Amino acid sequence: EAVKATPGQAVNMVLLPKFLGILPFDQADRGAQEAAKELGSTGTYQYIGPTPENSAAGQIEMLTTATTQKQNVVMLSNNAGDQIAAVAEAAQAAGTKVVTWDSPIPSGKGESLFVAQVDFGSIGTVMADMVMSMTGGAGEFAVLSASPDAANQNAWIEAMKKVLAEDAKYKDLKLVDVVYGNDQSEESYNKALGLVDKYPDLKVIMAPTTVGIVAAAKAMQDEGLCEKVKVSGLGLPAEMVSYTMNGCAPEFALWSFVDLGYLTTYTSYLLATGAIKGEVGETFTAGRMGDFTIEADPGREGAKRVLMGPFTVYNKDNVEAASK
Amino acid sequence: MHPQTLRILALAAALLATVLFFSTQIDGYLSERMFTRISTSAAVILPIAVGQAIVVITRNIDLSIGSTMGVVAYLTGDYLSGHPELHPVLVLCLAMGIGAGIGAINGILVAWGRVPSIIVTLGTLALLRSFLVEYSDARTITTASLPQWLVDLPQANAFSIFGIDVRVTVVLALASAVVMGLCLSRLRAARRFFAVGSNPDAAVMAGINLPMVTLLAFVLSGALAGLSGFLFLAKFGNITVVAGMGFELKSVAAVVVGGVSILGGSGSMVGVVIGTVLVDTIDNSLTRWELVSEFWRDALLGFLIMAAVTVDTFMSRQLSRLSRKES
Amino acid sequence: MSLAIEPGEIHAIVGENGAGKSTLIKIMTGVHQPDRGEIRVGGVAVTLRGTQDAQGAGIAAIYQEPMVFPDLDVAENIFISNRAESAVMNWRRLYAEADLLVAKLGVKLDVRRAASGLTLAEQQTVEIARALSLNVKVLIMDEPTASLSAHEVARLLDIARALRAQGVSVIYISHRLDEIFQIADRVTVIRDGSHISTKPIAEVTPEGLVHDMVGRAIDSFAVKTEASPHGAPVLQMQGLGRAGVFRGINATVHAGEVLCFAGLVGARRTDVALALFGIAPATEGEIKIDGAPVTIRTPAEAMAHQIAYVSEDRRKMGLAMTLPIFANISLASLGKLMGLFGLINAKAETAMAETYRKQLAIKSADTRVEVGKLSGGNQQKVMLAKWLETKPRILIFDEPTRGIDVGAKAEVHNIIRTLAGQGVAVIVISSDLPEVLALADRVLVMREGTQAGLLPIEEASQERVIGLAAGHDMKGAA
Amino acid sequence: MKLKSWEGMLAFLFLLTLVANAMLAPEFLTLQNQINLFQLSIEKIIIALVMALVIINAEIDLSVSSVLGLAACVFGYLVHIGVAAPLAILAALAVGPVAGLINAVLIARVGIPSLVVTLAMLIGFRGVARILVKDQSMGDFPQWVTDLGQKGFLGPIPLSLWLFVIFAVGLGVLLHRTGFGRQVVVIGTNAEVARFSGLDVARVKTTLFLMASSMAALGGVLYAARLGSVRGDAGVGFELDIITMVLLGGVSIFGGKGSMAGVILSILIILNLRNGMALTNITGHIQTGVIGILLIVSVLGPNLWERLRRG
Ligand SMILES: Nc1ncnc2c1ncn2[C@@H]1O[C@H](COP(=O)(O)OP(=O)(O)OP(=O)(O)O)[C@@H](O)[C@H]1O
Ligand SMILES: Nc1ncnc2c1ncn2[C@@H]1O[C@H](COP(=O)(O)OP(=O)(O)OP(=O)(O)O)[C@@H](O)[C@H]1O
Ligand SMILES: [Mg+2]
Ligand SMILES: [Mg+2]
Repeated sequence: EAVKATPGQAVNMVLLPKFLGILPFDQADRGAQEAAKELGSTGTYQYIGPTPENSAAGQIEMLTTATTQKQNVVMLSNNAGDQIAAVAEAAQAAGTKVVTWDSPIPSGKGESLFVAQVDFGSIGTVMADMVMSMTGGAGEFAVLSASPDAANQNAWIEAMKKVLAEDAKYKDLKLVDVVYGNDQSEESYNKALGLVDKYPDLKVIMAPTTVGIVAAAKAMQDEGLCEKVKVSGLGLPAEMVSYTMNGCAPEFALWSFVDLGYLTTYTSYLLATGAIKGEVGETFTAGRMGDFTIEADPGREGAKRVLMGPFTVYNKDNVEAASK
Repeated sequence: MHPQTLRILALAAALLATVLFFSTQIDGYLSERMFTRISTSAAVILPIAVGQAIVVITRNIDLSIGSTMGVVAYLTGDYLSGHPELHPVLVLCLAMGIGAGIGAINGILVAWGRVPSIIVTLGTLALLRSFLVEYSDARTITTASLPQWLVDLPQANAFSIFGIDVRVTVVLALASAVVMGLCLSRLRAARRFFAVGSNPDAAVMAGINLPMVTLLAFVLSGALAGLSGFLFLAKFGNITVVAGMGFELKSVAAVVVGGVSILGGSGSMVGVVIGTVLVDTIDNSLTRWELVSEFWRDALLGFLIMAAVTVDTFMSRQLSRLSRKES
Repeated sequence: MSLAIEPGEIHAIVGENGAGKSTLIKIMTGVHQPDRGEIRVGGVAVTLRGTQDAQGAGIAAIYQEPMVFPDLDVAENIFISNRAESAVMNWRRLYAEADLLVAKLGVKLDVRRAASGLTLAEQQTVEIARALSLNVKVLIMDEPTASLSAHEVARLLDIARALRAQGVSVIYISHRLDEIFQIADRVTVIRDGSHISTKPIAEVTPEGLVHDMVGRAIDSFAVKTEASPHGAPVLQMQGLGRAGVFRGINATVHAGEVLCFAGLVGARRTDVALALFGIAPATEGEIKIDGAPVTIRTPAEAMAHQIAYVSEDRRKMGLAMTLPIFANISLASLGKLMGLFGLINAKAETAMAETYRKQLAIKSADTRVEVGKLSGGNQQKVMLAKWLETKPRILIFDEPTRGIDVGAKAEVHNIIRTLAGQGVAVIVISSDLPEVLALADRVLVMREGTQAGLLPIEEASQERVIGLAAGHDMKGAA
Repeated sequence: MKLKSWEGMLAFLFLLTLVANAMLAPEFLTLQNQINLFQLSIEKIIIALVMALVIINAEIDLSVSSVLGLAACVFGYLVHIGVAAPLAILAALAVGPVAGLINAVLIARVGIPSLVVTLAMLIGFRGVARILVKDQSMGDFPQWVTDLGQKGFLGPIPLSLWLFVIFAVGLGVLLHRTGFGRQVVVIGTNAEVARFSGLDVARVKTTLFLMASSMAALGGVLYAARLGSVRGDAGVGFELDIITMVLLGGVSIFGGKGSMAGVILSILIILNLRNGMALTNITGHIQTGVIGILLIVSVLGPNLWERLRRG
């Protein structure tokens, strides 16, 4: 039976994104605020984050501070990899729950739960499928990722490699390279062009990062290569609409960050109030989004997740509506 | 021969060697396409490298130049999304104007506040970025909100020779370098940059208005960062708060490889152009080199820059020794 | 302080080191602002907020410490502040005019070379040319001849006279009284920042002037001190040379002897000293110390042989201007002060500095004062103290009395003589011929990097030395 | 004299921060918070102490954060491939002298400006770290390593904080009381004067760059121990924070001037200010902005004051 939240309890919450200033995290903040209001939490809600150039160290610092402040729960989109594990463990020991969302702690250490936007394994499948449909089933493609340190991107790429190796229907797809644009337009743009030059037969650039996918699409458009090399990956409809309409990036996927923030806040509230223990098998209701069950995270041994899903694949039929 | 001329020759030789090396390593390296790639990529950096060079010549440094560029790209894009009908020339003026304004703040603090430039610009580097995060409210400027002429600008050809396309952005960037280069060698007022950087005390004694010259250098550097910001906006279309991050170090790298003395007083725009192109060529070529995996690129880039500077130091030292013997 | 300078007059200002001459000049040129009083040019009161104002009012100056732009070429250095020049550079004309000006000064100088690496004298030439290029009403020269040799001094004085003839007022500051008497129309004495006297030159005598300057009579003025008996040869140079710079220096300095290097500007005397001191080591010939050949490649090696070099350029090579006196004095002998873990014995250091402050009469409240705040002469003494503390056996003085007042000059001469008396082998490089003749036991004359002659003091006359230095001597002999 | 008033001003600023923090944030004065406050930036602050000497010597070392990253990655990599932790620590520490020597040779012997050399090496050393760890995260260090980095050592104070105290005192004495420190200052004031006084300029500079890199390597090991895991981006961007600390401490970027007391005060101010802002929930970019303003105003303020006083 699904646990329901008792509104009006005092839970002090911190939403800690990778860094401030870009759209997806702001959307998550919106969702989190919506949930916090619904829950009528009498505690505080903070949306704080580091600067982009100081992301990993800043997150570690902010998690430590939240522990000192005896916050009840910190909702973390982790950008520090396992480097944050020790601090997260210390937070748990001091009574501050750490719930990750968007990007987990790879080892699962110090993490109560991970609110997964989608199943990481299935992102691998979706990415492979999108390549499949764009190449027509055979050909070379490359990945343009964020940074080599981005845990969620790395997990997705791994998942995709696994799917490619295991499922015979992808046998004619060839992943030729993985490069990193460090989530900077300029670097991503140049890397995308570099891929095209290095692999003349390249058919798809798969960019599982919102910055990378736009930069790659722009690069292909600028070089008039949209017919030859398609771009795909994970992107925001608002930023991708023109490239989808003109065929440079006919297909890409994403989930709702608003919902992710909303669900994360519900989960965190329930966990902090003790309504759920964070054990595998527990089921709870997250407001408008319905019921969710805590399960073992298949990608990370010993870690637990709440799976939001599904995500939307955008193409020229639905992208315009979504970009409004 | 003049030591500066020798410097340029050494640099040009290094660039030639780099290009020759990569042409043996990468198929189709010496092609029109590669020219377009590298020229358009270097074009975004060139104006800020030129601006940085002017500041460095006056024995200062502008570390806020990347943030300035980001702020300009963002604000210009933001304004354009509300006023798409603005004339292109005015857009360019707007971008350079915002940059110049930021440069003026730096310049005033350095010139009249007597705060060392590294401190001022280290401070404004952070401040401008903070401002942008605060101002942008996490909105992204997208190509969709920009006027079409701007989105098309990066592909616009200025002219073609021997099948090589020279893009408008490249011409704009080069024009900034050429104009500044001519000013620096021909205009009496611009010669003061060198005087001030060479010996600030003597400059004061010689009746040069030191604060004014310093201010001018920063305003120019800001305006040129504005030009870079404009090119950045045109080229990438999507501007977030991280736009231009890390460009301060890129510009310093281009300037020092280009033979501008980091201690002030000497340097040439020809050198800066070659330096910028050299660094960018190495960077762009490494991404295309089969033998090098993604994870080796940074190490190679760093050591190649170092090698270029070391060779340049040895060569220009050797050459100037030779020429001294001749005379 | 009141001072009226007539048009077309050469007005000398004299005073002890630290009397405030340079400070006065800096006020006149707008570098410093006066606390009270006013400046009038041609009867009109002017406020000089900066050097531009001063230039606008027709005042230009040649400063005591030459101010050149090392990265700019000589021609540009000369015309840098010239408002009459066009906005767009005409390099060809610039070089031509610069060539003309330099030629007028009688110096051989490539105006297209960068100013870095110019000798002090050459830098001074640039300064003078710069001032001449301006159309000035008042030209101030703050010790312009301090690093010039007789030949250039004569030129400079001619130029000053020419300017006077054109109605320009020249303010001329110098510690070389002979020049003052040659050229000045009137002379003003200042002491401790106050005006003491202004008299027509005809009404003053050297002794009277000195009395006014120091407030008492000086007896040791320009008197040749007694030669000390020479000991064993300490330093021998045999065919010493450095490729492309100088060659063929053959001389021996004995314990207790003073060997003076004379020559024109750029004769490469300093380079010989730099070779001996290991800064720019010799590439030819041999250096022997106490008869044994040695190689000297670094200053540390030179110092290990107890060689000391008191450099001619205080600002660049001599003193750390922003550091206190004591730190400068102890600089070359830090090893002596260091104890366990390299800790400096602060008490011993202060005591060491105090000793010299008293012994050399360095004018300052204590030894914690920044050296840069001292007047030129006192800075010179600090530099001297630094090297005396290394207890050298071979002491090289490069222009030791450059910019030093008569009183201090006598003191320095005394010190040099005393050191020689204690058995130190002394080399003095000086462009001040009377000084050379007063100090030397033997005079080595250099010309264009070669040894033009080595004269015992008995044979060294003013004419002979100048002749050798300029190359007339050979003509005379031929 | 100017220096004295500078330190006075910093001390005042420090007290002000303390009082404000204590009043605004109830958690501020807890022992754990005080330890965290140092612990979170420990690598930066020990490097800042050496950087002060480098800058007083009129040089700069931009490569420290990359050396830190490289040492951390060497340690992580070696443990990862099964090398015993003590050996791995030694190897990581050895990164310091090796990197320092490369910098030093190019700067002190070849004569390339340190800004140029260390800028290139900032990219280069980071690149080598990347070659080692690629896109991986390397952790699972032995318990004693992470304990050393995270737990108290002699009481509740962690090892790294003891090290900071020892280095602060040691480097303070080195700079202000020893012959080496004097040489550093003189060379920073005027290297030519130092050379003409028989000082071995190249050797002093070499020593300093070796010290800076060695400290950075030590910082790398501490970083790994503190976080229990390393990645290729360990310590990215630390150099700007480190330089900010040094400059706010009153060290002249032109060399020759500065005191260890000033640098320590400046470190205390920045750490406390950041901590106070974090405890009062001020977000990252505002924190950065405030430090930026502080940096400028701390130099501008006294200058304007001086100007006003003189009329
Ligand atoms: N920046 C300064 N701050 C404080 N005192 C100074 C400063 N500069 C010079 N002084 C002092 O002012 C006095 C006058 O110095 P000034 O340089 O004018 O002397 P001078 O007459 O030119 O001596 P010299 O013949 O040695 O050049 C000296 O006592 C000197 O110590
Ligand atoms: N920092 C330095 N390091 C090495 N050499 C130097 C340095 N500074 C100057 N020199 C050398 O010292 C020389 C200056 O003295 P030089 O021997 O040419 O003339 P001089 O006879 O001493 O003339 P005067 O002393 O009258 O100016 C320069 O030519 C230069 O080569
Ligand atoms: Mg004077
Ligand atoms: Mg000389």
